[in-house]
This record gives sequence, C-alpha cells and structure tokens, in this order.
Amino acid sequence: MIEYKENKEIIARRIARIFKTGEVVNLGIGLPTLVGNFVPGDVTVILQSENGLIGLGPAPEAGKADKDLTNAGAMPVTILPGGAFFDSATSFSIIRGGHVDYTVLGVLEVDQEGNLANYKIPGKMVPGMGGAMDLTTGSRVVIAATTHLEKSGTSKLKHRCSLPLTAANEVNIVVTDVGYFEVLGGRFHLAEYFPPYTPEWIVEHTAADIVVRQDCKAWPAEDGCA
Amino acid sequence: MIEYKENKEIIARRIARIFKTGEVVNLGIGLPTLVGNFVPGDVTVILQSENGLIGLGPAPEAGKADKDLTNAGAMPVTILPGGAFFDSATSFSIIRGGHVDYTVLGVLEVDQEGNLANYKIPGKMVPGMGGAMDLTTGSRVVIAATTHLEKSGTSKLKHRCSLPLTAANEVNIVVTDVGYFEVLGGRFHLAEYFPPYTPEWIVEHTAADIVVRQDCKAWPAEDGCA
Amino acid sequence: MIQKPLVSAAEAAAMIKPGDVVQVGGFLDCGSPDGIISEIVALKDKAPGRLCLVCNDSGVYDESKGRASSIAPLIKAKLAAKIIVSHIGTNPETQRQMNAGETEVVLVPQGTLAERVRAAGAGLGGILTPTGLGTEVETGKQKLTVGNKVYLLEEALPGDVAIIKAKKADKAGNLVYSKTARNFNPLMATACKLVIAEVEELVEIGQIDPDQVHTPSIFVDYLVLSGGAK
Amino acid sequence: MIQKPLVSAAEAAAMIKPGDVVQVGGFLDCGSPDGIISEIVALKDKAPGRLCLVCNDSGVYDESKGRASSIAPLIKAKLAAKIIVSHIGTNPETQRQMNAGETEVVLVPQGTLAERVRAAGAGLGGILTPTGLGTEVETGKQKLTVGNKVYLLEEALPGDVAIIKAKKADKAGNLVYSKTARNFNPLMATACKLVIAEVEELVEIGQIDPDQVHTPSIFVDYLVLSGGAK
Repeated sequence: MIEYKENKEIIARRIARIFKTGEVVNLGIGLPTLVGNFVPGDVTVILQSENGLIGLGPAPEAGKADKDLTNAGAMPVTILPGGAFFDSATSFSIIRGGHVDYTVLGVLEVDQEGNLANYKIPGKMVPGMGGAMDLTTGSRVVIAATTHLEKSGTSKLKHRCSLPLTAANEVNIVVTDVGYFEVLGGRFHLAEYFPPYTPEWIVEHTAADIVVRQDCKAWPAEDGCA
Repeated sequence: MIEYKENKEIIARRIARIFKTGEVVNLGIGLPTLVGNFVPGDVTVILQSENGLIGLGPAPEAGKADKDLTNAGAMPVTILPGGAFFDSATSFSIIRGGHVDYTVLGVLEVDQEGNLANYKIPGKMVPGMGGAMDLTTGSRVVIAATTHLEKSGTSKLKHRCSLPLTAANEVNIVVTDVGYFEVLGGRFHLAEYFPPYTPEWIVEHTAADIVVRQDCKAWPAEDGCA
Repeated sequence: MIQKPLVSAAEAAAMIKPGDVVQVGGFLDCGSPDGIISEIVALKDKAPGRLCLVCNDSGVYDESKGRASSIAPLIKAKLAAKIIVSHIGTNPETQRQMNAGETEVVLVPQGTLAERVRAAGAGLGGILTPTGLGTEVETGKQKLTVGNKVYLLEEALPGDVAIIKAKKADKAGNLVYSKTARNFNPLMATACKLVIAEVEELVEIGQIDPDQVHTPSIFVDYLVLSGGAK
Repeated sequence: MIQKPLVSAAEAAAMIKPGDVVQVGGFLDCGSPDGIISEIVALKDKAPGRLCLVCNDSGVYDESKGRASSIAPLIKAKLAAKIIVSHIGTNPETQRQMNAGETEVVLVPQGTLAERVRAAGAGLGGILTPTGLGTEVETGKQKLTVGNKVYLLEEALPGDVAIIKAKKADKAGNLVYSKTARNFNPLMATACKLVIAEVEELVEIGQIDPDQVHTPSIFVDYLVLSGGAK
C-alpha cells in the first residue's frame, strides 16, 4: 500500500524542467517560488516579477539587501545584468499583452475545466487576488502547482471548484506531488506519475475525472533520467 | 473707412498676454507657434509639444540642430533645463488628462457654438487632425488663432462651421487680428477690439452673432499699456 | 521651469481633507511615502476624517513584530472608511475590520487597478480588459465584444490626493524612482488633483537628464524630503 | 539574459510578408527606422506585396528637394495598400494616392492612435476616449457613458511587424530612445508579433542601467545597426 506524503520539492523540480531557454516565466508566491531553484544549469529562463522587474536574480547575500528591490512577496531579490525595472501598468502590459510564457501559481482548488481558486475562502480568509487574475488571463501557459491532497486527505483537484474563481478555464498544466496533468476537454490527462504513486493510485485519490494517457510514464524515468 | 489688412503679429501678441507663470501651453503649427515669441519676460510658461516633450526652448543656434529634437512641426528646437521627454501615449495622457492649461490652434473655420474646423476640406485638402482633436478635448482652455477674414474677404468666424469639425463645442477664446472674443452661450462675445477696427466694423464684417460686451475696450489701451 | 514648494511631511498630511480619495504608492514594504503616512496618523485627533484609500495592497502588518508598512498604519488608526486594493493577505487587521464591517474593502485585480488609475490620469473613461471574466470580478460590469473576444469594461479611478514616493526629484518636481519602488507611484502621480511626492534626494533643476525623467514635473504639486528635513 | 540576433537592414526587410500590418515608429522626420525602410523599398521587385502601414504620419515628402522621410519612401514606391495615420499634410503623394483611390487612408486622432497601439500591447480590447466626439471620428463607433461623461470606444490596434528606431540597445535588446525620437516607438514595440529595432549604438549586456531602460528586452526580437554594419 502507498502512503501519501507531501513533497513540495518534486513539484518544483518537475515544473522547472518545463521551460526552455529564452522563455519568460512568472513564479507566484510560496511553492512556485521554489521552482527557481531547480531550473537546469543549461537553461536560461527570464523571470518576471509583477511588482516591476524582469531579469529577477537570486536572493542577495546576507547584508546586501536593497530596500528598493524586492519580489512580489516582499522578499529582497537581485536583478541580473540585462534586466529592467518598470511601473505596474507596464508590468501588467507585459503580462496581459501575452509576453509571459508561463505563470506558475499555488491553488486552493483546481478543477478539470481549468478553473482555479486561490484568493478567497468566503467568511474565512480573503488574501485577495493580487496579480493572479491578470497572470492567468495573459500568460501563454498557466501551471498550477499544488500538493495533491489537503492535510485532511481531500483532493485539491476537483470536478468543479467550489470557491470563488481566480481564473475561469485558464489552467493548462497541473503538477502535484504525485503526477503531471494536462487539462484538456474538461478532463485531467495524466501524462506522468511520480513513483511510488501509480496511475491507479492517482485515479483513486483524485476527486475528478482523469484520463490516463496511453503514453503516460513514470518520472523521473527509471533509468534516473529526469 | 477702415480697410482690413492681415496682421498675424497682433494675434500672437495678444494671445501671449493670456498666460500666467506656471501654466502649461501647447502651441499649434503655423500662426500659433509665433505666440512663443511674445510671452512677456516676467511670465514663465511651460510649453508642451505633443511629439513628446515638455519644457520646449527656443530654436537652436545655427548649426546646433539635433536630428532627435524637433517640435510637432518637424522644426529643430531645444529643451530647457527641467524639461522632460516622453513617448506619445504619455504625451497625450498629459493632454487628455487635463494637464495642459491652454492649447492654441489655427483654424479654417470657427463658429459661435465653439466648433472648430481645421483638418479637412473634403475633396480638396486633407492634412489630417494630428493631435488637434485630443488637444481641443483635453485642454482646459482652447484658443483659436486666426486672421479675421479670408483673402477673399469671407469671415472665418461663422454662425455654423460647414467643414468637418475638429472640435465640437470646445473653443473658449478666439483671437483674430481685429479683436478678442469669448465663446459663451452660442455667441461670440467681443471683449476687446484692436484699433483701427471698431466694434461696429467688427459686427459688420463677421458672419456670426456677436455680443459686444459692455466693458469692451480697445487693445492695446490708448495709453499704450498692453 | 517653476520650482515646486517644498513642505514638511506634517504640512503635506494636513492638506488631506475629510472623505478624500487618497491614492498611495508602494507595493508591500517597497516604495511608499512613509514619512507622510506617519504624519497623517500623528494628526489622529484632528485627523482628516475617514478616507478612501487606493493602494496596491494594505501593507504588511505584524503586531508581534511591530511591523506596519505602506497604508497599514492608516488602517490600524482606523482612518480608512474604504480601501481599494488588490491584496490584503499580509495585513490581518484589514481582514478583521472588513469582517467586523468597520471598513469596506474592494478587491481589484492588480493589473486592472493599474490600468484604472492610469486611465484616470490619461483622461480616458475606462479600458476593456479580459481580466476577471468568469469570476466575481465581473459582477455588475458591462461586457463588450471586440474582434470576437469578450472584455469587461473597467472604469477610470481618479483620486483627490496622491501621496507617492520617489528616489530623487529636482526642484521643478521631475521624479526618478528606484528599482521596484517605482510600482504604482508614476501612475498615481497622473491621476489625482493634488500630488505630493516624498523624495530621498533633492537636486537642482537641470541635474536630471530629460530622457531619464520617470514623472515629468507638471504632474507634481508639492515635494517632501524623507527624514523630516524641510 | 539571452542575446537577440543582429541582422542586416536587408534581412530585416525580408521578414515582412505580403499583407502584413506593419507599425513604423517615428514622427515626421524624427525617429524612424530609415535603414530598414530603404531596404524594403530596395526589395521592390520581390517586394512584400502591399502592406497596411500604421504610423503617426505619412512622413515628409518633397519631390523638388528629394526629401522623403519616415514611411514616405514606402508610399512613393506604392507599397502601401492602406495607411492608418493621424496626419498626411506633409506628404502630398499620400493625398494624391488617396484621391486617386490607389491607397486607403484612415485618419485617427494622434492620442487615440497612441492609445490603440498601447492597448494592443497591453492585452486590452480597447479604451474609452472623449476625443472625436461630435466629429466624423465617431462614425460607426459605440458610445458609452461613464460617470455622466460620454466616451467613444476605440479598439486596440495590433500589428504583425513593428519596425522601430532607438538610440541604443544592449545585446539583450533593451532599448533607450533619444529625445523626441522616442514618440510611438516604445508603444509599437509592445503591440506586434515581430519587433525589429534599428539602433545607432549597440552595447554589452549590463551597460544600460535597469532603471533607465525605455523598452525592456523581452519586447524585441531582432536588432539592426543603423548605417548598414551588421
């Protein structure tokens, strides 16, 4: 029997393999931010941060933080040579105008229609949507990054979101700690499973309709290739 | 008998007296450009040029023209210390957003409803509106600068424009070479007459309804004060 | 160019009137006019009544660490009757006031907020954006189709007063921002009747390259030097 | 940052396809990509078919002085099937072609043209502007009321190719413009699928202050050096 154990790192590792050199990526706050740590050394992605910069670099060395240079989560960051700063209207022109290839977001719920909820639990918690609605509308590919199950054991992948939506029919890819899904035609299509989880386990533990693709395979591959 | 003789300089001189220090002014191509030469030395106006600068300075010295620094009429200009350059969207944000106090435009026709035509004579000549429609819409005060009569003797001030409009009900002040008019309630109100012309002559030679204001006076004043 | 008046943060704070819509620059901890904000809070007793605040977010507020950035001190002091922001997740006091019915909170997608402020500054009535379609954001808004795509009509959002933060100003009021402290500041500078810029450094007219001005001087009415010196 | 390909003006010209909507930066004589424009004209025989040109104006054309700036050489060479501009008063050849029915001319108020191009780049469907109300410009357009004011709905104007001019680029494609040669160039850089920037000076990555970039590199696909050197 397979026991579920939350594993954020594998989510970040797998997402980091999606990008190709030259592509523009926006990483949301929290789990998505981890993705930046796992982009392969031979791939150069361009990170955009909606608070007003492109060419996001690593965190500054201790004591070198600049009060005027943060990411959208208020963490001190750096800018790479060739980066640029801009105001919020330009930042969202970049986003809404289709100049961002990928946006990676955390979710409260994501469903098989590509709907995503992550900004509001009515009466309980209302962080607000920040830039997430523009990012999901404007980015070429929307990637939801989430642990597969709640601590309670409930599936985060749903037939239909019950919370207020951040994005309607915008999610293209969902990566959890058990597999890699594409959202197509109102179904989650399982493209990769992450052992020890199996396609059967995933279908059983997901509260949504899943198509297991014919070419569905294990990741990382059994020969160790990632 | 008074004989009409075109006098562009008095138009420019009178308009130049309207502005107060700190006000932002856009001067159109042609006759309006002359206004810049007659602003009194103790008044500092800020000139905006819709092709992308504020703080327009005088023409450069001979041989000092910069190919990258022109006004909206493609003439070489300079920029004053404290001026700024910007793109065309920002330039018209300044204009449409209400940050220009006065726009001065030449006209083909101007009428007592405050309509102005200056971009098109159908079938004959179509220069285009350029920035004039935004300038008349956005500026706090729209000043039409025009000789009073055509070479043919026809009044440029009309009951109703017959040409396609550049601006509908936007003109506030008309200065010709015979007098200074305010446009109010569907009438031209003559505030000043420029001798040798008299209010009577002006009423007789204008194809529009004119109210001669009770306080209408000669300009320059007879004691020579301008 | 004309010089702009240099006033103290307290004098700037006193210019805000009861009920004003006040747009405040900044993004979480970064790029807010903290000196002016402190003085508005200090006015508390003769405070400008309750305001409508427009800001990217409601700041970072962490009582245990004594941390309160951006408009968080104004919210803590209960000076906001209404706030229009994209995010309140880092300020639990905003959420408390909202749930208690003490403060009205309007959540606007960040890019829509930026465009609505910009539209006000640009003399536009509004913009058509796809953002928010199919979500609660579309409630009560007009939908329009352009070229087979559906958009929401989002209206311009003007303000009475903008309090913004820049790195540097010349005495005419031309502004230059620093890094990500730019954010909403240049947009708000265009959208309000009265614009007060708090700056860290004041230089002579002519010392900023006109190609590198971020906010041209005509948008700015008053200057305040950060740190209290007038 | 990734380097952007440096191509010759002729190679850039050859990227334009028949029927493309081509947005061309510049304002009269100032700030157009003249090197690329020359090469499009030089392609004449195997020319890219007739284009739809979007530009502030149709350039300055004075046959007696051999003067032809901005898109005037393209119009002279009859490469424009349609032009969308705010002004044609300095190019009598445009007017002749228009009157002869050879070329379609759409006149758009300059500020509306700027906003329509910007809206395309910003992913907006359009904007509401008061400009043109009560004039022929409003013909066939939707009117909308916001806060008791009437506005025209003006739709976004995207393009296939932008050919723009900047003073300086770094090898990543970050652009800096010079003085009034900026005009429509940064707007068009955002609004087209393919963006080619002709620049006078090319510097290494890292040599442009990120606070002073006018057009961030991600908008730019190809660089051309003015004067022909590749």
